[in-house]
Amino acid sequence: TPLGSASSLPQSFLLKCLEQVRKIQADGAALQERLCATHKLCHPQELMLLGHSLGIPQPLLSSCSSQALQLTGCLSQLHSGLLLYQGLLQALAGISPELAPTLDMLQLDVTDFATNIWQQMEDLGVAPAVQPTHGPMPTFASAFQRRAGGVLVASNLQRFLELAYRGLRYLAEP
Amino acid sequence: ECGRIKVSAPIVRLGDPITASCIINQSCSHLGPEAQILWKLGAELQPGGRQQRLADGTQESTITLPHLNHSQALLSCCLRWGNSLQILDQAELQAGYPPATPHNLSCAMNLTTSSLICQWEPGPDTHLPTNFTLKSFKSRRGCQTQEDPITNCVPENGQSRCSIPRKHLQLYQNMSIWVQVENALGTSVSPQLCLVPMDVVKLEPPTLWALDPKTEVVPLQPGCLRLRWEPWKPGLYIEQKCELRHQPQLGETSWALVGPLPSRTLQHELCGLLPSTAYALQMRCTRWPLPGLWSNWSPSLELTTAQR
Amino acid sequence: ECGRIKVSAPIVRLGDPITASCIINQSCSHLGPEAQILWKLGAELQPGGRQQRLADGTQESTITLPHLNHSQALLSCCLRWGNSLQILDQAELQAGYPPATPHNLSCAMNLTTSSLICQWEPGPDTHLPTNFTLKSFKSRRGCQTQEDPITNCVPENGQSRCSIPRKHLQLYQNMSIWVQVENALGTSVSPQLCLVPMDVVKLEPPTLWALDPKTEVVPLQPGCLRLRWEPWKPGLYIEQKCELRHQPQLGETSWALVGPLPSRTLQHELCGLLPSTAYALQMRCTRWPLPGLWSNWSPSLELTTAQR
Repeated sequence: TPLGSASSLPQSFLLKCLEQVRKIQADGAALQERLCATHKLCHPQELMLLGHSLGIPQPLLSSCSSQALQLTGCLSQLHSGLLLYQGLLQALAGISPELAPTLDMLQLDVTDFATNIWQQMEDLGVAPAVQPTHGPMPTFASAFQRRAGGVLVASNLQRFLELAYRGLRYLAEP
Repeated sequence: ECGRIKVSAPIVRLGDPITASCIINQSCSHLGPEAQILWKLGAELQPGGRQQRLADGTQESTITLPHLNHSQALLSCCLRWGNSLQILDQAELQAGYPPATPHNLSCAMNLTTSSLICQWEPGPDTHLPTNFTLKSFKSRRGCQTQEDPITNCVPENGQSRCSIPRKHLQLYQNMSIWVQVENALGTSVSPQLCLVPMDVVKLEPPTLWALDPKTEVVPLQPGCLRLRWEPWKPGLYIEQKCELRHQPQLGETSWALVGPLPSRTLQHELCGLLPSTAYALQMRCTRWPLPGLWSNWSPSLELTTAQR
Repeated sequence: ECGRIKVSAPIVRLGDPITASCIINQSCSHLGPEAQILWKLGAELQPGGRQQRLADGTQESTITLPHLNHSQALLSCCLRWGNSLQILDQAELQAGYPPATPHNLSCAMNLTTSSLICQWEPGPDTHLPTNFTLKSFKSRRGCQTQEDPITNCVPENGQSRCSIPRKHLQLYQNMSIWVQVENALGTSVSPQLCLVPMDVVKLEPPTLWALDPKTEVVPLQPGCLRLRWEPWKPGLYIEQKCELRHQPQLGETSWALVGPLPSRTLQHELCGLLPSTAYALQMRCTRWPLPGLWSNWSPSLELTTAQR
């Protein structure tokens, strides 16, 4: 398969990544809509204080920004970020029966995307020997905290994906 | 944890008061000493929160909502932070009524499914998750003594009927049956029914046929008609009596009743009717002389009486 | 036990021979020394039973049926007793064929159910209880290496299709899929498919709309018509190309194809058609440039071209 332009990434890999980002964004939006409809938690801004106290980590994507675009660094940050969100979504399990299917779909798609990135890093020979893990996760002690956490994680994930999308687009440009 | 709501009771009677307290601990960073705790019910701010600083430095606000008139509502404990209102905890409040006593409990033994089907009037909506259970036990004389209990019958999603399968029934023994209703605000039970399943057997109606005029040996008298009927197959082993009703197809006329009749006859002649007039005929049967419930009326058979 | 049948094999290939023996022990009371053992296949007596007295005094008869041509048959070991034929034991014989190799295995990723739906041709009826199982494993490069196996997919009651749920899939990774078939006479496997679920995604067709003539700023040229379309919602995140086909509603005419077209447009003008003629328009889309399966054609949209 033809290589991506300024990168040694196959074009089909980049197209698949862009598609997966769009799919996860759609899943994330579905989760946000249901949290708002079912539990009236619609605005992440009104949950910032709670977010600070829960200590919800946010991954870096500095190597994917246009100013400092660095292929290996971008893939590695993208992979670690996706692992972090995989962990956060797992910590939200038991969010509520109505939301469980939406959360499961989001988690499956994030896991799929992380696997693709990892395998591409292996194919490029830039994957570390041992696959990293996502580190300690916040504990969501009540149903409310899982729902509020869901709003915050989904909103952070959308911003993370937006940055990832731009980075991948730079890499995909002919 | 930043903030924690405690409510006097998560479920109260509709219109009753409800008291809640919210404790904000110091670890909820960036908080000035006099952080003001605010309450929201749904999207509306609720005045009347009484706030105090506790010995351990935490802040506690208590609020009493005089009348909770929503069957479901979200109570939020908030803090003003910069120019935003931060939600720190939410409690799902529910209000409704304890279960009313179910009434008009009635049962019929269904021979098609070989099950005892009971139904009842559930009473007004309680606005709360409410569980109905059909309970019963086998008994000897007139349900005074309880012998072996029968497995509870749980209706399918919110229906007011339940079907006790054959394997839990002794068809010719007394059993006591009642409905138990339960929700967070209480329990109630219906009056007990004491019955013998077969004594409430409800048959399907018999099938009516006109007789083939060609095979008629004796010509019909004016104002007469002939028909035959057969009982419902699965009820063949049950001795029955039946009733026939007929009505001329002439505008507003009422049914005339003929009975008791045997559950099967190869030929029955009905006379004394208006000549050359179309009649609608229906029949129903019941277990007899042993007790039973009347079947529904059969679909109509249309026959025309002989001319003058 | 009075009599006991033993068969060489309870299930054989249709038309193959089958041998059975029946041993009658002495305890089978009132028996004269020379009790004659008789065989029946279904209701027909079968000649050819070879009977002998064993050392322990029991009688044994052996019979070979040269060709078992029934997929199911009852073999009875009987004794003449007075003027009746007494059945002492029965064996259920079955005959059929080993499973043929399933063929035409094909799969499509269904975004509505988020599952991979595979179907196949089962091959001729084996006349025997036969189990189909859709087996698969995840793999990296072109399905050469097997990585983690995927839970078997067992089709619902005899269907030749199975649906692998999302949680067992990695949508962008290779997986190897095949059908395994098993019955008492053997096992067979279909050729293996190697695919990436998303590369066999099958979208639902787009939705076509006529444009409201009132809002038309620029009048339509003769022989032209305007429409718009929108892709199927769940496939919005997938880059697609589409094709349009149109056909005048005049007796036997074939479709004309227009494409490739973008998956969404607010207004598309189609010209070069017969003026003031009713046309049927249909559209389909596929994932593109990444691989995918074409959707079915959409339902027809009927439009009439502008007059001269």
